[in-house]
Amino acid sequence: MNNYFDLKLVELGRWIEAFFAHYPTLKLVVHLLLCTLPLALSFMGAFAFTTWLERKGLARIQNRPGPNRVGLFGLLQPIADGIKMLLKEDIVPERSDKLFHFLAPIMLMIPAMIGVGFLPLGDGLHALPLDSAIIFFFAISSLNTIAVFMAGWSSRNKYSLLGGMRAVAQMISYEIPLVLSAVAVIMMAGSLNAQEVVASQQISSWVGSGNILQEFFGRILGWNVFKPWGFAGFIFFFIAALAEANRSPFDLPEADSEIIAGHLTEYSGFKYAILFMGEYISAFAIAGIGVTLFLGGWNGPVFAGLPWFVLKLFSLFAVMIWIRGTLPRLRVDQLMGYAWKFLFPLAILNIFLAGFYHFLERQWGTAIAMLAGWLFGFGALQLAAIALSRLNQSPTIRSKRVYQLVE
Amino acid sequence: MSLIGKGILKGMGVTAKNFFQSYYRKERLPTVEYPEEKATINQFSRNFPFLLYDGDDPVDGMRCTACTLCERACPPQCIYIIKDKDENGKAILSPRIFDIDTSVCMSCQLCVEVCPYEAIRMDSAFELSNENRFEGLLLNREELLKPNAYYHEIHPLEARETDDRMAAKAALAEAKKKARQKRARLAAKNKPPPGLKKTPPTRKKPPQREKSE
Amino acid sequence: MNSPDLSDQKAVDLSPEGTAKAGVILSSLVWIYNWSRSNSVWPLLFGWACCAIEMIGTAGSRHDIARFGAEVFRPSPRQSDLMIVSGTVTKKMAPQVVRIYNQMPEPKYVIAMGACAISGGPFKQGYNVLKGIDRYIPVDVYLPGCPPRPEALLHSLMTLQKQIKRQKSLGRTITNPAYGEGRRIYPVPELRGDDLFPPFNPEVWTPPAKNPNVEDGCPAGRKSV
Amino acid sequence: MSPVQTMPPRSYHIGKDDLGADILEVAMGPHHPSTHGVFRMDLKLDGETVVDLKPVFGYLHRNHEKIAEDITYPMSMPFTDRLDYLCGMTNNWAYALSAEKLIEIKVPERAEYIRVIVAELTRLVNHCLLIGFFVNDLGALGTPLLYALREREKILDLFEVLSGARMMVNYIRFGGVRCDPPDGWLKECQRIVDAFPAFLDEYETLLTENEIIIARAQNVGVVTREEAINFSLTGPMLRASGVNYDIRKVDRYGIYDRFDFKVPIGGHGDCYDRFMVRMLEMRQSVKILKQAIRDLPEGEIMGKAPKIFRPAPGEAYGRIEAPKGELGFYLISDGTPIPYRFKVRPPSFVNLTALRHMCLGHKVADAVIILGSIDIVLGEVDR
Repeated sequence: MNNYFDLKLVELGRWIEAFFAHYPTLKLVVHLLLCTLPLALSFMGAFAFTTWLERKGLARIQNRPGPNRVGLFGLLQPIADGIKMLLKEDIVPERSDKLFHFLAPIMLMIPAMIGVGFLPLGDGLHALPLDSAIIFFFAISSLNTIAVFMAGWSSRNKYSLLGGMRAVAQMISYEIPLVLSAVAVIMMAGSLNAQEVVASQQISSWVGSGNILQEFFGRILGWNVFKPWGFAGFIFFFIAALAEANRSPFDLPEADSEIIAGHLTEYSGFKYAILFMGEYISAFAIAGIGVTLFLGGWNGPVFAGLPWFVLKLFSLFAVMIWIRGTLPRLRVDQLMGYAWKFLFPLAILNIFLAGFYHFLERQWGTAIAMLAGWLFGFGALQLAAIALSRLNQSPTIRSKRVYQLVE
Repeated sequence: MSLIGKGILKGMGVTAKNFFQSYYRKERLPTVEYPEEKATINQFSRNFPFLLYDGDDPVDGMRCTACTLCERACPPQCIYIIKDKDENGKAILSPRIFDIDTSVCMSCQLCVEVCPYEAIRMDSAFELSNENRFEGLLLNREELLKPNAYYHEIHPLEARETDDRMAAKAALAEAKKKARQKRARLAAKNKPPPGLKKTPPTRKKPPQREKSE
Repeated sequence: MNSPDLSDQKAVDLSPEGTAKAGVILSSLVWIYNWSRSNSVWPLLFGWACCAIEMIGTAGSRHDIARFGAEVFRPSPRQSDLMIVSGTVTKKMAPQVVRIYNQMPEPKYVIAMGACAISGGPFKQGYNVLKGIDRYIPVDVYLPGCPPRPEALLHSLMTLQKQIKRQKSLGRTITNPAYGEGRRIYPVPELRGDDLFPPFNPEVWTPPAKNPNVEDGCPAGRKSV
Repeated sequence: MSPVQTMPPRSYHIGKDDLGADILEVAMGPHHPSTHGVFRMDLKLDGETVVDLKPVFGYLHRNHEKIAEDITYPMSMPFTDRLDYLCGMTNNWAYALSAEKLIEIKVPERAEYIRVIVAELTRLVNHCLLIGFFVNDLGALGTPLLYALREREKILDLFEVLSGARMMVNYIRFGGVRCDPPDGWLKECQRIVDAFPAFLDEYETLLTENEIIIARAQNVGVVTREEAINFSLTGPMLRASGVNYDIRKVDRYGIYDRFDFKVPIGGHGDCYDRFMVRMLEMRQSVKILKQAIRDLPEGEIMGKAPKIFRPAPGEAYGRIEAPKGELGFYLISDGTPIPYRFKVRPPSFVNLTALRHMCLGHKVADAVIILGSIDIVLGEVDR
C-alpha cells in the first residue's frame, strides 16, 4: 500500500495542530480550518482548472485551439474571467424577490461544499468521516434543487421560472435512480461509511494472491465497475448524475437554445460566478461519490491515495465534457419519462442482480459468480432495457425510415 | 433500440476522432492564428474601393477624371465627388473632392465595373476598425489615393491585366493621334492645335508614363 | 433619463489626483483589472442580420475567437460584456437594442459591426432603417465592411482590448464608466408613427456640424450622415 | 419515449387552462439565441405546452423592394445578396433570371455551367449550416455547427477567389457571370467537391442515428402532404411532406435538364424528415457538381447584354429552386431603367406561415426546433 502522499498530508495536519496542543479551543478551530479550508480552496482551484479544461476540450472536439493567449496555453484564462466577474456590476432586478435572489447562490454553494466534505479523498483524508456518510451525502446534495428553484423563482423572469420548474422536476426524478444504483453498492459493501465502501473495493479476490499481479491488477479489478451489477449500476449512476448536476444532455434548467439561461438568466457579476461554481462543485461532488462507489475511490496500483482520486475525478469530468461536446438535449417530458419508465425499473432490477451475484459468490466462488453475472445477469438487464425502450417508444419512431429518391 | 445506444456511441466516436486528430492533422485544426499569421485573404479579395495614381505624385498622377459614373452607379450612394476648377472657374478633369464613406459602402464593386479610366479599384485591406466614425471611416481623396505598385502588390493578376488593357488603349490612342496628325499634316498647312484639344492628351498621359516605366 | 444617484459613492476619491496619491498599488490594481477584463470579453449571443453569420463564422474553427477568451457567447445580457451589433438595426428593433444595452452590467462595450450598424449602410435610404446605432448607445469600436471578414472582427476585438488596456485613469468619466459611474442606462426610444422619438440620444450623439471636406455644402440626399 | 400527441387547438380564453391555472405568456425574441435572428414568437404556454403562438416579424424590414424601385436594374443586384444572406449566389441567379426574361438575353453555355456550379455550392453551404443550426437548437453545444462552418469556409474560399467576397458575392450578371474562374479554381473546386462526401459521411455518423435526435425530431412538427400543399410550402419542407416538386425538375431552368440527379422525398413531414431530406439533397448536389465540373465548356461568359438596361414595358417572373425553396422575383417594367415594381417571393417567409400549425400542442423546446427546421433567414422573411 503505497499511500505515502496521503500519510504525509495527514502528518502535516497533525504537526500544525500540535502547535496549539495547549489551547483546546484554538486547537478545535484550527482542526476545523484544516478540515475545511484546504478542501474549499482546492475545489475552487479545481473548478477554475475545469473551466479551462472544458473550454480547451470542447475547442479541440470542435477542431479549434481554444483559449491560448492569456498565459501559457491560456491557463490564466479562468483567473482573468474570475477577476472580471468579481468586479462586474451586480444587477438585482427591480421586481425580483431580493432576499431569495441574494440567498440562492449561497444556498447552492453550501450543500455543494458539504457534499464535497463527505468524499474520502485519500487514506485518512476525509473531512466528514461519518458512519452514514453516503446517506448524508444524498440528503445534502438534493438540497441544491431548492437553490436552483429559488434562483429561478426569485428572479421574476419567465424563462427563469421555467428553468426553476424544470430543475425541480428533473432533480427530484433523477434522485431516485441515483440512490437506487448506489443501494446495490451499499448492499454489497455492507456499510454506509464511505471509507469502508472504498476498502471493500481494494483487492480483487479472484486475481490470485500474494503476487505482483495481484498488487497491480487486483487493485484495479477490485473496483465495483468491473462487476456485472457494478457496471450496470455505474451507467445508471452516471446518467442520473449528469441529470443531477445539470450537465448535458440533461442541462434543461439552463437550456441555452430554449430558455436563454434558465435560472441563471437574471444573475450577473459575482453571483453568477458563484452559481456557476456551485453547479460545478456539486458536479464534482456527485462525480466524487461516483468514484467512491464504483471506481474504487482512492484505490489504485503504484501510488494509491489522493492522486488516484484526482485522476479518476478528472477523467469522469472529461467524459462529461466529451458528452457535452457531442449530444443534443432531451426534451422535458422525455427526460421525465426516461427517469421513471426506463432508469427506475432497471435500477431496481440491478439490485436483484447484485443479490443474485452475492448469492452465487457465496455459494460457488467469485469466478463462477462473475461468469454467471456477466452472462445471465447482464443479459437480463440488456433484455429488460430493450423491452422497456420498445414499450416506451411509439411505433413510428421504432421503425426505420426509408427515403425515396425520385426523378 | 434503446435510448443509450449505437447512434450516441457512434457520435461520440466522431467527436473523439476529431479531438485526437486535431493534434496531428492540419485539416482537423484549420485555425489561422490571425494577428501573427497572415490572414486568409487572397489576391481576389475585395473590401473597399481606392483610387489609383501613376507615377510618384498622387494628385498629378491621379487617373480619376471626376466623370461621376461611379457616383451614379453606387447603390448605397457612398461616393461623393466634386470636380476641380482652375483659377478661371473652368472645370478640370480631376476631382477636388473624392470621398468614400466606408461606413456605408457595401463592397459591391459596381464602381470598379463602370469606371472607364481604370481609376478606382477594390482594396483588400480589412483592418479598419476604428474608434471614431467620422474621422476614421470617411476617407477623402488623399487617403484613397494609392500607387499602382500597391495595386500590383495586392491584386497582381488583375493589375497586370489592367496595365495591359491600358497599354493597348494608349497604343491605340497613340496610333489614332499619329494618324490624325499625319492627316492634318497632309491636309492642311496651319499647325497650331486648337486650345480645347489640349486636355485629352493630358488625360492620356498616365498610360504613356506607365509604358515608359 | 434615470441615471443612478451617485452621492453615496463620493466618499471614495477616485479622481485622477486621488489615484496619483495612491501610487503604485492602485495603478497595478488598475493594470490587473484591465488585464482581466480585456482578456475576458464575453459577447452577447445575438445576431441581427448578415454580419451575424460572419460573427458565427468568427467562432468557427478557421478563425476561433476563443483564442482571445471571447468564445463564451452568453445568451443573457446580464452576463455579457460586449454587444456586437451585427447587422441592420431597424426602427422597430432599435428600442429593444437600447433595452438590451440597458440590461447589460458595467463595464460594457459595444462594437458596431458592419455598415448597417454604423450608419444604416446600404439600406440607409430605407424608411425603416436606423441610420447608425450610435445615435442611441455609445459605440466603442466601429468596424466597417459589408459584411466585415471574420479577421476584421478579430481585429476590432483587439482594438477594443487595446482600448480597455489604455484606460489608466480611475477618474469618474463617461469614457471610463467601469469605475464608479454606475450603469449607463439610456432612454429607450419609442416608435411613434413611422419614426423614432427622440430621433437620437443627445447624451451620446450630436449631429455632425458639416462635413469638413465639403465646402460647397451637401447636395440634398447625396450625403446623409 | 411516448409519442407526442398533437393536441387539437383548444380555445384558451381568458388566459386560463383546464384547471383554472394561468396561461404563461412568453415573448420569445427578438433577442433569443434560437430565433435565427430578430424574430419573435409570442407563445402562450400551459406548463411547457404551447397552446398558442403568434409569429411577429418586421424587426429586419430593410425596405429591399422599395429601394429596388428607386434604383436601376443592375444596381439591385448587390442588394439581392443581402436577402438570404447565406446564399448570395442563388439570389443573384433568381434576379438575373427574371431580368433576363424581361429583356431577351441569351446566356452563354459556359456561364450557365458556372451558375449551376455556384448555385449547388451554395446549396451545400446552406444545408450543412442549417443542419448545424438545427442541431444547435436541439441543444448540442455547437459541435455540428462548427463542423459545418469548417466545411463552409472551404467553399467560401472558392467564392472569394471567384467573386472577391465571401458572402456578398454580387457575381451573376444579366446575361452571364461577372468574371471567368481564374486558373486552378476548377481544380480546387473539384478537390473540395470530391472531399465533401467524406464530410457528409462523418456528419451523418454524428447525427442521423443519434437516438436523442430521433426522439426529439421524429413526430414533431408534422405537416401532412395536403397541408403542405395548402400552405404553399416549397423546397425541402414540401418534399419532406412527400410531394415531389423541385423547380429544377419542373421548370428545368438554366441547364438543369442536362444533369442526372434525383429528388429525395420524405414520408412523414416531421422535423426529422426535413433534416434528412436536406442531408440527402446535399449528396445530390455533389452529384450535380461533379457532372457540371466535368462538362464545363470553354467559351464566352457574358451574353449580349445591352449597355443600359432599359426593358420594354412588361412584366416577368423568374423563379429558381433556392436552397430554402422557391425564390422568385417579379418585375414590372414601365420602359425606364428603373423597375416599376420589384417583388420578391421569399421561400422562408411562405414556409414560415405553417409555424403556428406545426407548433400547437408541442413543448417550448419543440417550438424552437420546429422553427429551426423551417430554415428561415430573417433578411428574406422581412426583406
